[in-house]
This record gives sequence, structure tokens and C-alpha cells, in this order.
Amino acid sequence: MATLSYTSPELLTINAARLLRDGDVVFVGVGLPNLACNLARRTHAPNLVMIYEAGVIGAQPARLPLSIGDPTLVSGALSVCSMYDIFAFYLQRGNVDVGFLGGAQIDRFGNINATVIGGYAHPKVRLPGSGGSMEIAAWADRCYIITPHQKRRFPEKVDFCTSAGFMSGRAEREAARLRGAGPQAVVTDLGILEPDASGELVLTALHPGATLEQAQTNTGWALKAAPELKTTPPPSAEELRILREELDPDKIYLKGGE
Amino acid sequence: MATLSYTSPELLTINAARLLRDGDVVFVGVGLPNLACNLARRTHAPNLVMIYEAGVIGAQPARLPLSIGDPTLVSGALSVCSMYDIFAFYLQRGNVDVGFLGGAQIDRFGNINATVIGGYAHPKVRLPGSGGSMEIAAWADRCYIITPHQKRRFPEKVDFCTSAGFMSGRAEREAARLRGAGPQAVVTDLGILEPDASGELVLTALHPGATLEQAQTNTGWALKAAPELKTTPPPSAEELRILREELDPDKIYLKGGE
Amino acid sequence: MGKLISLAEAVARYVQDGDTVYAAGFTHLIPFAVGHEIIRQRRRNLTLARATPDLVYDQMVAAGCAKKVIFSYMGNPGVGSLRLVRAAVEAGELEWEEYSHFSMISRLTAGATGLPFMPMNPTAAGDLERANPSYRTVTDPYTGGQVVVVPPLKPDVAIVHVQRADEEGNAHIWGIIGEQKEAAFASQRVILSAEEIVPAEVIRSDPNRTLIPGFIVDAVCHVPFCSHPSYTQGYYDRDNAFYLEWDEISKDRQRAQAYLDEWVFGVKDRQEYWEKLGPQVHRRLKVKRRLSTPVDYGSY
Amino acid sequence: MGKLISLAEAVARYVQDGDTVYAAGFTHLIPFAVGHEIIRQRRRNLTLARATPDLVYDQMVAAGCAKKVIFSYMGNPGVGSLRLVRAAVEAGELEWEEYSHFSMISRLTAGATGLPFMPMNPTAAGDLERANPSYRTVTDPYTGGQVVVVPPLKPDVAIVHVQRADEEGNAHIWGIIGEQKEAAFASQRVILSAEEIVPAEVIRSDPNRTLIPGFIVDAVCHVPFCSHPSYTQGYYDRDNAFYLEWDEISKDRQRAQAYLDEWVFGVKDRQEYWEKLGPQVHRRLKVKRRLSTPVDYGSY
Repeated sequence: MATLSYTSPELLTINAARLLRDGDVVFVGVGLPNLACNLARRTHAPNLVMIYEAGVIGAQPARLPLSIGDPTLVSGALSVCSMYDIFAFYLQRGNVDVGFLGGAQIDRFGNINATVIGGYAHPKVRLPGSGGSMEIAAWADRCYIITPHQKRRFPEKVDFCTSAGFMSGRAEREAARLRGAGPQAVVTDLGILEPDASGELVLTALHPGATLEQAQTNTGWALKAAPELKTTPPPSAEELRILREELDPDKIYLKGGE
Repeated sequence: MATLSYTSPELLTINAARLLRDGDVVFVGVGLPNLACNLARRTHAPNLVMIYEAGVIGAQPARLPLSIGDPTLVSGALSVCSMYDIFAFYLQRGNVDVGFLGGAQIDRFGNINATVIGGYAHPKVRLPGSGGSMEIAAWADRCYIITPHQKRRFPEKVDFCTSAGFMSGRAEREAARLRGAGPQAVVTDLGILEPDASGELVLTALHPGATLEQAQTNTGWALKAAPELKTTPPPSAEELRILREELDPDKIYLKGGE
Repeated sequence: MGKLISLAEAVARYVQDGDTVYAAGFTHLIPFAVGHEIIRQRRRNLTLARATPDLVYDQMVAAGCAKKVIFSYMGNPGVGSLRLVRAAVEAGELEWEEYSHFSMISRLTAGATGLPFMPMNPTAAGDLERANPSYRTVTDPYTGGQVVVVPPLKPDVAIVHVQRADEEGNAHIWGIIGEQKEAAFASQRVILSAEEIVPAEVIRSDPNRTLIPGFIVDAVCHVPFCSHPSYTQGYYDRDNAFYLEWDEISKDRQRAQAYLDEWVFGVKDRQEYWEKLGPQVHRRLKVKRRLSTPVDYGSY
Repeated sequence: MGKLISLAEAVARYVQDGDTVYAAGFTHLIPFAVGHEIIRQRRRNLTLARATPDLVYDQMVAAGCAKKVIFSYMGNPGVGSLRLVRAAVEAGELEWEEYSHFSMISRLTAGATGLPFMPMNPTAAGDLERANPSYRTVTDPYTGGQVVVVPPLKPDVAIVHVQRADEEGNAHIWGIIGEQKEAAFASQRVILSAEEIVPAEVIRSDPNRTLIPGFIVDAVCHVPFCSHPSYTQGYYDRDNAFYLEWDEISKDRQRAQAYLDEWVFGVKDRQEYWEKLGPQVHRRLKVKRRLSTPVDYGSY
């Protein structure tokens, strides 16, 4: 069997899509999460409901949106509501199953920093800030993170906790009585990290060709492997076809990588 | 000059209409307040904005509404919003100039009872309850009350305080830091009561033909007259014409009285 | 299995004895047909929550469905008293819990948005706050003042009637929108009835009009004329004559019972009810068209 | 005098040095033309509040209008960093106050509804709550737990762009409605700009679409293409190319200044700006019609 070639963003997107379940209500971001959701809808999760923090529910974008507030998300959507309503009636009420998160740093316990590198008052690098991620991380039932696997992105501890993962460990999150269960998986270009019983992110799967050593070298803490380290099935021809021909033919998000 | 004859509801409505100012935003009830507002719009206050607690702003009813949620209030209105919004964004925010109130009892300090006659737990008469009047009384800048002048309606103290007037006196209302200034006038079929410096309702005007003694006999406390007791101008031919020919030709609300 | 089922099936499946029911609608869109079906299926010990109980709760109380009402204005709108609920309360036969409109709707909003409470500005009308221990206060951390709060209301089941919905329950509502959205989001289960079931394309042609998304809806029922004697904006008028007539009927428990026997137990469903009303009533309640000016969403 | 005045006059009259300004819009309907007019009139020491500062605040900061930003996501939506605001913050030249989206919008909602604060469920992301003392907690009187609250935001002036309004400022908005309503109700003054000024009958044909009532509006300005490079749903597309281009321009203060000289100071008003963009851009941003299915309000 010939091995199919694929880029790093394609690998990330396909593995993220596989985490979604049919019927999930997903708080979607632009870029790869948007592609992942649309891929899932065209494969195993036709009843996925896509929600955007701009207030759009059940979008049917006719083109790839550049921003989370693109007009193509609105025309033909099922519903559009105010920003307060999308956060209050949908997310805070507990109507969102899945949230996608990103950030400059993700630490050992899945906490995310999207605010500053360095000190808060005099930041070395000022990042965009929380947006909706503080609440998504707390209130969506499950959260997924898509990120390249780089050491600077995976420090032992985030400089600033924009969005709570398991904080100092699962017990602390449980004590905080947050609605959501916290980060369930981090999809990188090397594999998949999932929280263990203590809430620490451990490597549970490697993508075809990637090694544990690679993953450990590119992680800022002593990354453990799960007892049963799996290998993810390679992207299928159908998954790649949908991504390349239907979802991002101009390679706006799928360019780059190897 | 021939004296025009008019009924008691006509007299009440016309005197209430005169209290409204051009540009006022008014929280309107059905019945006489609705007629009073529409009369004011057709006379001295063309820019009056009528708001209904059902969530309707700037109604242009083509017929007399029976209920506060009549469809004729909606068709052709400027705006319709939810019940939460009409109370929160309009009334609580301080966007309402005038509220009309009613109740089974109005006491010496303008407190209103629309809840129970007798004790609360085992009421002798169970009335409809607050509806919106608890908040209207507190948050509209000025409140007006339209009521027949009867002793049982004007007790020294209400059995139950559904809506705050001046409570035990102006000082207590001021201490409660309510947004609105409280009841500014009670229009009865005998005259007009207004709060004095202490917040006590005193008779400030008599309608043509009514006497101070009549008013006192029909009030449950020792009703004082203002130092300058005025007489209200009698209903004009134009006011009566608009009421009878344009606003309530079928005499749905204007029947009764003498 | 799809969500589009008969009203009888929806009530059988989603309304249980002892439930807290919120039949939404401020004067408009009151789901009488669903109330009647609940009566026909003889549900008991319900807690009936509604800002304005209206005639539908008067009828449900008369039929013995309720053990409690939660309300903020217990009247026959535009007419006067709600005689049967009132009589039951005065006779001590019915529990009640009472709010102002704003505190009632704030409770529902807290329930719909997942909040532990909603704050309100002070009204100083302390008697109700003292009578109902659900009113509490918190200390404003910015000024040190006292702020009145109310707890969330989370009914077991919301009943919401709308003008048009698709088979999944994505619903367009216009006219007086009352507390329809809040009731649906606050409740554990949602029964949605609609004057018209339309293709999803109609809903998608105007997403800003969709107040209730299908994924929070459990049952979708096609029930034309569901609201009578209340009304559905653009579909039929409010039957003011019946609101006045009920004021007479409800003076006498026997007459009320006879009404239920004839108009609720005596008909199979809303269609039979509507036919029984007859052509004269149909004509009287008919409404001429007055269309909204469309808006352009653009093709992107 | 009427409210329908030129944008230049509206800014002259209602935006003062030192004001807190909320130019509303979540990606959609961002009032660039008003931001540019504020730059042209050289307002200073403004506090610029907005959930998503977007390019318009980058430009206003570059022009020296601002002393402070209040925000919850400081990015170029879909592109990356908001370089000029970021540089000013990193250089310590600009004060800032930071929230999450929901706490920002909760602040605005508290301001719009006259509440002393709005509660939120816990997020446990304590670093921001520690960094920003506006976050406080109250004790839940029902459970004894701690509840995070934020105080009201009450800007001096809200700037809201809409699709269509009548001369009194009664405004129809559709598509992404963001925080337009909350900003208008929260603010002391409201400048409303509209793609189209329509007869009141158009507004009255669909009252549920009216999110902002005229009586809270101070100035109504007819400003077609006000939102470019943002967009107005149904009227023109988002100029994604410019959002990408600004990412280059804003890498260099000189280039940003040259942009302002040419496109803000170099034009008299939005009409000149739009003409200067030229027919190719006009064509690229043109949108085909996609009309909503009308609804029937009925003639009562």
C-alpha cells in the first residue's frame, strides 16, 4: 500500500476531527478547528452543531471564513444571537459540548497562556488575551487544543494562566467547581497528549513516523508516555480529499508543514 | 358658555393626559392610562413614546387594545423586545419618564396595594399581585395613579405594600435610594392629590363642582388641602371630541360614571 | 426517531406528574392546546410557573392538575380576576409562590443563563420580599450597599408555541416575545409547538429571527391554532370575547367543569376543537396580511 | 433641530477629549468612518473600550487619540496581532484594562440594564482576576459559595453602525449583532450611523428587528460604507485583503502614519474615502442579494 503524503496542518486537522462525536455542539474557532469541524461533519459526525463566539449557530459557510465574524458564517445559519447570549445562554448554561482552544503556552496540567510572555504589568510580549477562551476552558464539557509541538509552547508552567486546565492538578480544578471537565486532548504534529488521573498531560498516541523521544525533546517538562502508547491511524485518502478539494482548495490554512 | 357634560372616566382620563409632557417616555397600562396617553399625543404631547410591559415600544394601535399584549400594539410599533429587556434595558436602566399605576388601595403616603386584602398567608381577598408595578413605582421618574375617589381605596395604611410610594414618609424613600421620584399625582374623580414636603398626599386641586368636604369624606385619613387649592379646568370640547370620536367610540372604557 | 411527533405523544413522553411546567407567553402565543392535552392526560401535582397564569392555568387548576402556582400577575388580562386560581388560593387548596414581573423573569433568566442568581435594583416594596424567602440580598462589593437577588428558576419542562419552526425545532418567533427564549433555555425539556412546520431553508433565510435553536428542543409538534383564545401574531386574532366570557364561566365551578367537559375532554385534539369553534369564530379571528419588509443577508 | 446631522457635526458635538468611547461591533459593522472622523478632529486622551479593538483602535492609537484601551481580545481578527496597540502597551505608552469576552460584555450589560454588577460563573483563571481589581466576588446567599462579579461599564459615548434607521434613530440590525444594543443602552450619548436612512414605515413593518429605539439616540448620520474594511451584512463584504495588508502596514509606524495621512487626513469624509478606494475594490466587495423570507405581522 502506497503511503499518502500530507502536511503537518492536515495531520493536526484530521486528528482533531476524529475527536468529535456526532451530535456534538462545538464552539469553533477559525483556522484549523473550523476545518476539523467541517471535516467531521462530512465524515462521521453529520449532526455536529457549530457555534461561533460571534453569536452564530449552525453556520453553513459557503467559503472559508478568514475571521470568526465572517459574513459567510451568517448567511444561511440556523440562528444568530448577541455576544452576551452566546456566552450566557449557550456556553455558561452548559449547552456546549466541545470547545477548541489555542494559546502561546500550554503547560503540564493543560493550563493555557494567551495573555503575556513575561510579567503582566511590563510584558515582554503582549499577546491578544483571553477573548472567549477563559470561559470556554471552564464551561465547555470537553476542550481540545491544536498546536504544533514545540518546546517553547509547552513549558512546565505557563507565565500567565489565561484559561484553566487542571490548574495544579485535577483536585484543584474539581475544587473550583467548574462546569466543564477540562482539556481532554492536545493534538500536536507529533501525537496526542491526554490528561492522566492527576491531570498531567501525558503522551497517549504518536502519529505514524513520530517518536517518543521527539515528543519529549520538544516538551518543556519530563513528558511521560501512557502505558499503552498508541499510533494514530494515518490520514485516509478520503479525509485528505475532503480537506484539499472541498474545504481549503486554496490552502489558506493547510499550507506549510512538511 | 354652555357647560359640557362628561362622565367620570372622561374626567379622569383628561386630567391624567394633562400631566404628561411632550417627549415623555411612558410605561402605559391598558384602560384609562392608554386613553390618557393617546389623548396627550393628539393634543399637547405629539412626541410621547408609549411603552408596554409586554415589550412594545412606540405602539400605534389601530383599535383599542383590550389587554396589554394585544396584537394591535405590535403591528406598526417601532420596536418589540423581550419581557426581560423591557424591564431591564428600559425601566431599570432609567429610560422611562412616567409610569401609570393602579391598585385596590392607595395610602396616605402613596403606597399601593395590589396583592391582598387581609393577611398575606390567608388572604380575605386575593388580588392579582404586582405584575410590573413594584418596579414601575420604584424606577420610573414620575408615577401617576388614576382611581375613583372612594374611602375603601384610600386607607391610612395599605394592608400590603405592593409598590412603594413614600413609604412612611419622603425620608424613608430617599434612604432606600430608589431611582424614581415616586408618585407625583393621584387623579381621582373629585380632584388631584399630590405629595407634600413630607410625602403625604394632600388635595391640590378639585374638579369643577367637587368640594373639599366630599374629598375628605371619601378618604380614609384626615385629608389636608394644599394652601392654594386649585380648580382644574373643565374638559374641553376638543378633548371630549377626541376621546369620544377617535379613541373610544364604542365606550369600552369611557362608559359608567355620571 | 425524529422530534416531530404528535402533541399527545409529546405530553405523554415529556410531562410527568409532579413536574414544574412553564407554559410560556406574555398574552401572546399562550399554548392552550398543550394545556388542554395535559388536562386530557390527567397529569397531577404539577407546579405551574408563569409570569401571567392567564386562563390556561385557571383551566388546569380547575381540572385538578396543579398543586402549586408560581406567578407575578394572577389576572385575566384586560378583564380582571383569575377566578378559579384565586378561589383555590383563598380556600387554601393551592400553594403559591409570588414575584413581581421583573423578579419572576430574572429568575427565569438566571435559570436560562446558568447563573446562581440575578441581581435587581431595589424596589423598597419590602412586603413581598419578606413574604417570599426566595428573595435574598448580597452586599455590593463596589459600594457596600445591599442588592436584592433572586435564584434561578429551572422548570422540568417548558412549553413554547411559535409561528414557524423546522422539523428540528429551530424556531422563528415575532410579535411579543415575552419570555419564550428564557423559558426554553431554563428548562430541562422543551416541547415546541408551531403554527407551521417549514423547511430549514425558511429558517436559515433569516437566522436573526431564530430565538430557539433546535438542539435544546425535545419535541416538535405541528399544532395550528394552538394559542386560541390567545393569539398568534399574523395568524389569528386574540379572542377577546372569550376572555370576557370566561369571566362569567369561571364564576361557577360547575360551569367551568362543563366547559372542560365540552371543550377539553369532549374533543380529541386541537383540530377538533378548532372545527368545533365553527366558521363564525374563524371569520372573526381571521387576520389580514401585513408583511415585514425583507432584509438582505447577502450571498457570501 | 433634527437628529439627522453630518458625521463631522456628530463627532464635534458628542465626542469630547477625555471621553470613554465604545465603538461597537464584533467583527461586523465596525464604525471605521466614525473612528476616522475622530482622528481627523484630533480628539485626545480618549479611553477606547471594545471587546475586540480591531484595526479601528490600532489606527486611533497610532493617531494619538487614546490614553487607554479596555478590551478582551486585542488582535487583528483572523490575521494575528494588533501591532500598534500592542507596541504602545509593551512600550508603556498606553494604559490598559483587560477582561475576558464574557466579563467585558457582562460589564456592558450591567451598564445597559442599570445594575450595580453582573455575576458570572467561576472560570478559575485567577491570574486575570488578580491582575484587574475590577473583578470582585460576592457570597452566594443560596449556597454560601463565592461568585465572581464585574461592575457596570458606562461609556460616555457609544458609536453604533447599523444597516437601516429612520431619521429618529430607530434602527434595524441583522447579521452578527455583537454588543450593539448593550453599548447603546449603556452609554450616556449615542451616535448612530446607518447605511440607509429609511422611512419610519420600513422600521415599523418589522418591530422585532429594531434593536435600538430612537429615543436613546443623540445623532443619526447617513454614512454608506461606514464599516469598510469591516463589513455590513447584505451591503458589502469584509475586505479581508486589507486586514492582511494592515498586518504589513502596521509593522512600521512610518507606514501607518503615511496610511493615516493618505486615507484619513487626506480625505474629507467617507464618501471621498470610498471613491478613492476605486471601482476595483467596489466590485470585489459587492454582494449578491439573499433576502429573508418575510413574516406576517397581520393587520389588527
